[in-house]
Amino acid sequence: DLVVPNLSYRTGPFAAGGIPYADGFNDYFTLLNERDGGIGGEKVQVPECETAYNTEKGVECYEATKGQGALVYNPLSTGITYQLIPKVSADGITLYTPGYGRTSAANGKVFEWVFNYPANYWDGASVAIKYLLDENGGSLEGKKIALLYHNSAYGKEPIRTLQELAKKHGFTLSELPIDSPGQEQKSQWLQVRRDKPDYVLFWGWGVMNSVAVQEAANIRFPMDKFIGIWWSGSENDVLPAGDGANGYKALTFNGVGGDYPVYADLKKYVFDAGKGSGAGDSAGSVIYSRGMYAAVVISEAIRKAQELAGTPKVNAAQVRDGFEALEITDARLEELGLKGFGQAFKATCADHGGAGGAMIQQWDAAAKKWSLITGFIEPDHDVLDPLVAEDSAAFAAENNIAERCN
Amino acid sequence: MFYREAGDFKTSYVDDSQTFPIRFDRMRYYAVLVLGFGILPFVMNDYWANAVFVPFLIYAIAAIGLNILTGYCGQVSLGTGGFMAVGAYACYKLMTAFPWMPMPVNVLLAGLVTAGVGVLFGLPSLRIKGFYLAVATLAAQFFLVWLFNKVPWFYNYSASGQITAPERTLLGVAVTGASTPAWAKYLFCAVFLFVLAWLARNLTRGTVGRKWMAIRDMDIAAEIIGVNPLTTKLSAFAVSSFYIGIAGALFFAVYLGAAEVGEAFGIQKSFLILFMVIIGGLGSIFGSFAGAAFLVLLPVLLKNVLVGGLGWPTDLAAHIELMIVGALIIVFLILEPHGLAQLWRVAKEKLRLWPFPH
Amino acid sequence: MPDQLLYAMEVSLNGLMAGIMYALVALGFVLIFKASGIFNYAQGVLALFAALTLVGLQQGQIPFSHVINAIFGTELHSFGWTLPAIVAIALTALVMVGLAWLIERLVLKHLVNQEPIILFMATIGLAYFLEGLGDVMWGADIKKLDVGLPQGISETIDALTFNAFGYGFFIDRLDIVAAVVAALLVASLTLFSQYTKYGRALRAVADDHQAALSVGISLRFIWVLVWSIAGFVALVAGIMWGSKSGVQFSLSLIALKALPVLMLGGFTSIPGAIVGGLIIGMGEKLFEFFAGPLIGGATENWFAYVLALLFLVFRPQGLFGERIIERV
Amino acid sequence: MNAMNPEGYVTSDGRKIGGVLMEMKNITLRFGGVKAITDISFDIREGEIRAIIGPNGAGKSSMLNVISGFYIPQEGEVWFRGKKRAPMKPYEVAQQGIARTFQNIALFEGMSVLDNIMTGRLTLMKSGMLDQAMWWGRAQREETEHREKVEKIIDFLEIQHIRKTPVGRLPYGLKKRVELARALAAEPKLLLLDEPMAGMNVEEKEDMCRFILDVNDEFGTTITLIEHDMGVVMDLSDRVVVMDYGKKIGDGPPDEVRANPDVINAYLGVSHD
Amino acid sequence: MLDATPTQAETLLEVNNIEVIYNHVILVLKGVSLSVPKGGITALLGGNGAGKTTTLKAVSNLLHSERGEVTKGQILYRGDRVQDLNPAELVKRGVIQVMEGRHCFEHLTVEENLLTGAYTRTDGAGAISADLEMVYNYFPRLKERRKSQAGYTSGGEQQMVAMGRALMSRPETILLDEPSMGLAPQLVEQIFEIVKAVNEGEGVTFLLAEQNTNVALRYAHTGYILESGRVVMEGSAQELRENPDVKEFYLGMSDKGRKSFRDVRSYRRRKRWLS
Ligand SMILES: Nc1ncnc2c1ncn2[C@@H]1O[C@H](COP(=O)(O)OP(=O)(O)OP(=O)(O)O)[C@@H](O)[C@H]1O
Ligand SMILES: Nc1ncnc2c1ncn2[C@@H]1O[C@H](COP(=O)(O)OP(=O)(O)OP(=O)(O)O)[C@@H](O)[C@H]1O
Ligand SMILES: [Mg+2]
Ligand SMILES: [Mg+2]
Repeated sequence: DLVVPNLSYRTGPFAAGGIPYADGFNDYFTLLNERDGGIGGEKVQVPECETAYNTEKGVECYEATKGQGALVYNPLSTGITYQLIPKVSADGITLYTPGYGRTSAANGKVFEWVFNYPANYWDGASVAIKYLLDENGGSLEGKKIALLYHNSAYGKEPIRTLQELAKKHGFTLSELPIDSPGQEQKSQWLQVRRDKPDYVLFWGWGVMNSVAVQEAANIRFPMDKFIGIWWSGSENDVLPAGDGANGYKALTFNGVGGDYPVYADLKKYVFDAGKGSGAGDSAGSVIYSRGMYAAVVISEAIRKAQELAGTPKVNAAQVRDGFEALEITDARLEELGLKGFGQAFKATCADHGGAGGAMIQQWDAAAKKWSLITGFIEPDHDVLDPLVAEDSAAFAAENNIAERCN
Repeated sequence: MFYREAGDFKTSYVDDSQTFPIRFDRMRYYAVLVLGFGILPFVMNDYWANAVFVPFLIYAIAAIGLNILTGYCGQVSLGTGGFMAVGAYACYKLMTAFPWMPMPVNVLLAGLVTAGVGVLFGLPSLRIKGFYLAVATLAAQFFLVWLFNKVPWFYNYSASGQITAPERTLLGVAVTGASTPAWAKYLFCAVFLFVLAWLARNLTRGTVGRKWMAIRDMDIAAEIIGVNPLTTKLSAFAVSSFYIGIAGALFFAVYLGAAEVGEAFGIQKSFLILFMVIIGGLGSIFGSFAGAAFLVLLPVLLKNVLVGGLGWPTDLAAHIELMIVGALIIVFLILEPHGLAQLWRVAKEKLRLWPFPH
Repeated sequence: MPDQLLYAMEVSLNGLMAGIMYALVALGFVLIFKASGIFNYAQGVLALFAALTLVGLQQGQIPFSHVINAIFGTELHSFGWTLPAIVAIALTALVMVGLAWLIERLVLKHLVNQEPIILFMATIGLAYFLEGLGDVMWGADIKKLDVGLPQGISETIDALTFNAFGYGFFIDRLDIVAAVVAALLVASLTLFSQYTKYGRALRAVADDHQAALSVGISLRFIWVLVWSIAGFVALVAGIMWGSKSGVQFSLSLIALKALPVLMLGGFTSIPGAIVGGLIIGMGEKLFEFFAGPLIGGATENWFAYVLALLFLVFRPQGLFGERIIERV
Repeated sequence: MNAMNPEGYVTSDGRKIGGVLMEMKNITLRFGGVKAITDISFDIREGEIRAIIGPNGAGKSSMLNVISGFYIPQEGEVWFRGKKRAPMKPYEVAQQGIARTFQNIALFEGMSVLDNIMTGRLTLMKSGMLDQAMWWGRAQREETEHREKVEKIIDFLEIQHIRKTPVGRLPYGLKKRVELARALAAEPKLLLLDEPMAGMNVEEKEDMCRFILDVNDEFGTTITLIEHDMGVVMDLSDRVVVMDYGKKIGDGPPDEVRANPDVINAYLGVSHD
Repeated sequence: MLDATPTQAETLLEVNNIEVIYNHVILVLKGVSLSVPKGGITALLGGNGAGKTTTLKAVSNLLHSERGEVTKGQILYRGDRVQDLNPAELVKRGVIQVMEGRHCFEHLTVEENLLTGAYTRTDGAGAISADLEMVYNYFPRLKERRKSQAGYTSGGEQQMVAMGRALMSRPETILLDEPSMGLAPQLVEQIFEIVKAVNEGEGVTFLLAEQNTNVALRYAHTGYILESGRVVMEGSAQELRENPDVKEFYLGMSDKGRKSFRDVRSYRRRKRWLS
C-alpha cells in the first residue's frame, strides 16, 4: 500500500480550518481507492494523526507515521513545516506544503525534499498587488495599503515581498500585527479607521479571520477593498458577520464550490457509501476544496512516480522524483473531473514552486457563496525570484547545503 | 515484607543525610542508571527517542527547575515558557555567532543568560506574593515571547522569524541538526539531566534548600529567623531559571531543531510544566521526574490506545483524550494532593508495614 | 482640537469598552476566588462551554451527535427546532447550575481544605475536561452566536462626536450593551456579597474551610451557589464574546485577558474587576496607540500584564483587594 | 532591690545577672487608630529571665515583634549591647543574636523536625551556593558540624524520636518544643519566647521550665518570655514587666509585681496561685 | 464504672470504641469510648498528642478535611449514628465545635465573625442581635474591636471570637478544644464561668478538651484521661482530682501541695499507665 499520512488538526484553536481541510484530503483518497482501486492499482492508506496545530505533537505524529513507510507529508502548519524541513531532508521523505510553509522552499536547488507549488505566500502578496494595480489602471502611486497579519511566522512571511513591491510601485505599506488568537482587534481597526488606507491586505487564520471581517464591517470599511490571503477566505470567516461581510475578497489558488464533475463520483463512491470523512457537511467549501487540491496533486505526483519507476509500489525517494517531474495540465484536470480547479504548472529540479498564480474570489452574503471574479493572475516573478534566491541561499549557507541542479 | 529498612543503622551524619539511605532504594537507583545509560540508548528507535524519551528528559530538567522555584521556594511562576525561550534564543545566538563553540558550553551559557533574566523578573517577588505573583510572572511570559518575535536580531533576520538549529557535533557525533542519531540526542540530554538532578538534590538538602523551604512555608517567620528574603528568593529564581534555560536550549537545539517562539514557548508550555511539577509533587526531585514522565507519556499512550488500538476518529480521540487527561489530573489530586511522589511514599510506608494494615 | 488628541480620546473610550468586556470574564474569577479561595482557571472554558451550549440549544443541535454517529453509524444532527434566544438562555443557565452541582459533587467536595495551588490545579484539570466535553457534545467547528444583540458602529455617538469635534468616534454598540450589563451585574453582586448572610458565609469559606464547616456553613451549598453564579456570569461573558467573534475554542483564551484585570483590581473585589478592566483596557489601548508604532505593535498582551505588575508593586493586593494579612 | 545596680546583681538562688543587654526607650507603636504600645521603657539584663505579662491584647507580642525588628515603632529607641540600634530588617536582627519563638506556632510545616531545627543555624552557616551544589568538602563538613550541634539540642529537648517526622503531623505541644529547639539552635544572646507553655499540661510545663532554666544556666542565655501561667512566671522569672492596654503598669521582681494592686486589678483578678 | 455525675441524665453523645487513621497509615485513636451525658460538662484530658483534638474532630466530622477517617467503631448522637453526616448537618442538629488554634475568619471583622456563627439559625434577626449583645457582654474586649479584621487581633482576642462565634449558634452541645489556651488567667476563669453559666442556665452540654487540668476538673462533672490514643482513666471530676497519679502528673501537686517549677531539678521519668 501507499502511505500518505494526514497530519491534521481537528481540535485546538484552528480546528475550524483544520477539519474541512482534512476531510477534503481524506475523501479524495477514499474516492481513488473506491473508484479506481487506488493509484496504479495500489491502495492508498491515509493514517490520520492529530497535531492540534502544535509543533511537538507534529513531531510526534511525524515520528509515529514515518515508520509506516510514509511517502509524503502535508501538515498544514507553517510552524510544523519549519520543524520538518530538516527532518524530511535527513530521512528522505517529501514534504508538500501547497500555499503555506517556507516560501523559499520553492527553490529546488536548495530544498531537495520540499515542494510548495502551485503558489506560496510571496506569490499571494504579489498577486494581490497585481490585482490592485489592475483595478487602479496600472498604478498604485501614492496609495496607502495596510497589511494586517497574524503575528507569527506565517503572518510575517509576506512582509519582505510587500516592502519590495511598495518600493517598486510607490505605495506606502503599513504593518499591523495581531497577536494570536486575535479575538481583540479593536486597536488595529481603529487605526485603519483613522488612517483610512485605500486597501487592507490580510494574513489571518482561525478566529482572527472572522473577527477581522466583523470589525471591518463594524467600522464600515468598504469590504471590496479588503483582501485576504487564501487562508482567510473561507465560509467560516464571513458567515458570522452576516450581511456586513458582503463584498469581502480573498485569494485562492484552487476552484471552489461543488459544481465540479468529481463531486458526482464523490457522492456516489464516498458520501453515499457512508465512507465520508468527518461530519460530511463541508464538501465543496473553500477549505475542503483546498484539502482536496492537495490530495489531487499528491496522487498525481505518485502516479508520475509510478510511471518513472515502472512499478506501482513506489518508495519515498521515487515519490520525490515524481513530485519533481510533475506536470499538471488543464487537460489532466479535466480528465479528473476538475476542469479549471487549479492552474497548470510544471515542476523542475530547480523550481519547486509552480506558476504561482491565484484567483480572486468575492463573498456574496445574500447567496452565501463565494464566486470567482478573476482568472489566475500571475505574480511578479521579477521581484520574487531574487527574494527566493536570497533567502534560500542564507539557509544553504547556514546548513552547509550545496546547490543542486547545476 | 517487601520493603525493608531494618538493619540500616547509621553511624555517621554523612551516612544519614544520604539521598537513598535505604539499601534497597540505592540498588534500584543504580539499576535505573545502568538501564538509562547502558541499555536504553542502544535499543531505542527514532520514535521512542523523539516522541517519548528526549522530551521526557528535557521536560524533567525544566520541571526540576520550576520545582526549585515553586516547590521548594514557594514562588508560583507561570513564566516558564518565556524563560525556556530565553534559553533557546541564547543558545541559537551562541551557536550561530560562535560556530566553533562546543555544544555543552552553548547550553550552559544559555542557562546562565536565562538565570540573569530570571533574577530580573524575580525582583517583583519581593513585594508580590501568591497568585498575584503567578499572574505577574505572566508579564515575563508575554513580554519575552513578544520580544523574540519582534526583534529581528534574535532570529538573525530570517524572513519568517523562525530559528533553526545548525548541525553541531560533539566528539565527532552530531548532537544537533537533522542527522543526529536518536541515541546521541538521548545521551546528550540524559547527561545534562543526570548532572542537574544531582546538583539540585545537593542544593535542596543543604543550607540553600532550607532557606528556600523556610521562605516557602512561612516567609515572615523565616525572615525573623534570619533568612534574607531578597537573596533567597532571587537565588531560587536564578537557579530555577538556569535549569529552565538549559531545558529551553535543549528543547530547541536537540529536540525540535527549529522553533517559532509563540508556538514552542507559549503560555501553554508554562502551564504544562507547572502541571508536571504539581502532579509529580511539589518539593520533590523524584516528583519532577514522575510528573514529566506522566505528562509526556499519558497523551502518547492515550492516543495510541484510542486511535491505534480502538480505531476511533482522531478528533474524537483528541477530545476524549483532553477529557481523560483533565479527569485524571483531578482524580490524582483527590487521591493524593501532594503528587505522585507522595503517592509513592505512602505506598512505601504501606509496603513497609505489610502485611499489617498499620 | 488636534487630531492626535481626538484619536487618543477615541482610543481611550474604546479601551474602556474593551476593558468592560475583559471585566465580564474577570467577574467570574472574583466570585469564585472570594467564595473559596480557588483561583478558577476554568472560567474561560466555562464561558466557552456556556456559549456552545447556548448555540447548540438555540439551533436544536443534538448533543453528542458526533460521537453517536461515529459509534453507531447514524446520521443524527439536529432536533430541527430553533428556540427563541431568551428560552435558550434560560435553559443554558439551568445547564450551568447543573454543571456547578456536578463540579461540587465530583471535584471540590474531595478537595476541602487543600492548599490553593492544589485547587488551582484541579480547576485546570476541569478546564481540560470541559474543553473536551464541549467539543464532544457540540463539535469543534466555528459557530455563529446570535441572540439579537446590536452590533456595529453606534450612529448616535458617531454623529454626536462629529458635531462636537468634527471627528466621529467609533463605539461598538455591542460594547455599550456589555457596559450596561456589566454595571447591572456588578451592582447586584456587590449587594449580594456585602449585605446578605450568604455573602458573609462566602467570604468565611474563602478564609478557612475547616472553620466554616465547624460553624455549620455547608460548603456544598455555598460552592454550588457560587459556581452557579459564576456559570451565569460566564454565560453572559460567553454571549458577549461569542456575538463578537463566533463560538469556538479560542473563546476560552479570553481568560488570559481577564487575568491582568483581576490582578490589578484585586482577586477579591467585585467592583475591582470593573475598575481594573477599565484601567487595563484603556492603558493597553493607549500604549498601543502611542508606543505601538514605535516598537512594532502587538504590545497589548504583555503591556496589560506589565501595567498590572506596576500597580502591584505599589499595592501587592491589587487596587481593591483585601489586605494580605501578615502577622506572626 | 539591687536591680538598679548597673553592674548587675545576684539573685536569691545565687545566679549572677550582668549589665543591661537591651534597653527599650519610650516605645510607641500604632496600627492605624489602634495604639498597641504606648511609651513603654524597660531593660533586659544579661543572663536574666525577664517576663512580660498582661491581659490579652495588651501589646506583649507586639513588643516582642518590635524587639525582633518585625514591627518598627513610630517612636522610641532600641538599645542593644550599649548601642542604639539603627532601623534594620528582621533578618539582620536575627544575625545579631536574637532568636525567638512565636505565639501562633510558626514552624515550617513542609519540613522535617530536623530540618526545622537546622534552619535555626542558618545565620551561622557560611558555605556558598557552589559548595552546596557540589556537596564535597566544605559544604558537607559544615553540614556535619552543625548537625552535631543540632543533635545535642535534640537530645537536650528529648525529641529524638520525631527527628525525621514532618512537623505538620506533630501535636501542639511537641511543635512548641521544636520551635524552642529551632530558636536554641541559633545560639542566641537573647532568646524571646512568646507563650512557650500555652496548651501544655503541668507535666509538660515542668519539662519546658527545665529546658528554659537549663538554657539560661548552661549557656547563660538571656531570656525574655511572655506567659499567662502565673505559676510559671512567678517561679521562673527574675523580673516582670506588666502591660495593660499598651501601657506599662508594673515592673519589678515577681513578688513585688504580684502585690501591686494595679496588676491584680487589671490582670490577675483574685490573687492567684 | 462509678458514676457520680451530679446531673444523672441520659447520654447525649456516645463514642463507641473508635479508631482513627490519618493518611491511610497513621493510627492515632486506638479504640476510644466516651459517653457524654446531656446537660453535663465532660472534660477530655491528656498530654500532647494523646488524641484529644482527634477525638473531637471525629465527633464533629471534621476529620475528612485532614485526610483522616474513622475506621472502626461508631459515634451516636441522641442514639443516631452521625459519623456519616457532613459537619453542617451536625451543626443543624446542635453540635458545634470550637477548634483548637482559634481558626477565625481572618478577613472578616470581629462582628462578622460572630455573625457567621448564627449562619444556621432561622429564628430571625432580632434574636440574633440579642445574642450578639450577650456575647459582647461576656467579652467586652470584643465590642471594642468589633470593626477590626480578626486577622489583626491578638491571640487572646481571637480565642474570644472563636468562643463567641460558637455561642452565637445557640447550640445544644459545644465541643471545646483547649478554650483556655493563650488566655490571661482572669479570662480563663471567666471563660469557664461562662461555660458554667451557659451550661446551667441554658442546659448546653459541653465536651471539652483541656490541658489546663486544674481548671478543667474544677468545672467539669466527669472526665476522661487519654493517653496515646486510648482512654486510660475515667470518672467523676471529684475522683480524678483526688487520684494521686492525676495529682502528680496532671495537677502538678505533690503531697506537700504545689511545688515550684524551679524545684523540679532533675527530669523525671515519665510514668505511664499504658503503652
Ligand atoms: N499588625 C497589626 N495590625 C493591627 N492591629 C494589630 C496588629 N498587631 C497587633 N495589633 C493589635 O494590637 C493589640 C496588641 O496585640 P498583641 O498581639 O501585642 O497582644 P498580646 O499582648 O500579645 O495579647 P495576647 O496575650 O492575647 O496574645 C491588639 O489589640 C491587636 O489587635
Ligand atoms: N493531620 C494529621 N496527619 C497525621 N497525623 C496527625 C494529624 N493530626 C494529628 N496527628 C497525630 O495524631 C496524634 C494525636 O493528635 P491530636 O492533635 O489529636 O492530639 P491532642 O491530644 O489534641 O494534643 P495537643 O494537646 O497537643 O493538642 C498526634 O500524634 C499527631 O501526630
Ligand atoms: Mg500575644
Ligand atoms: Mg489538641
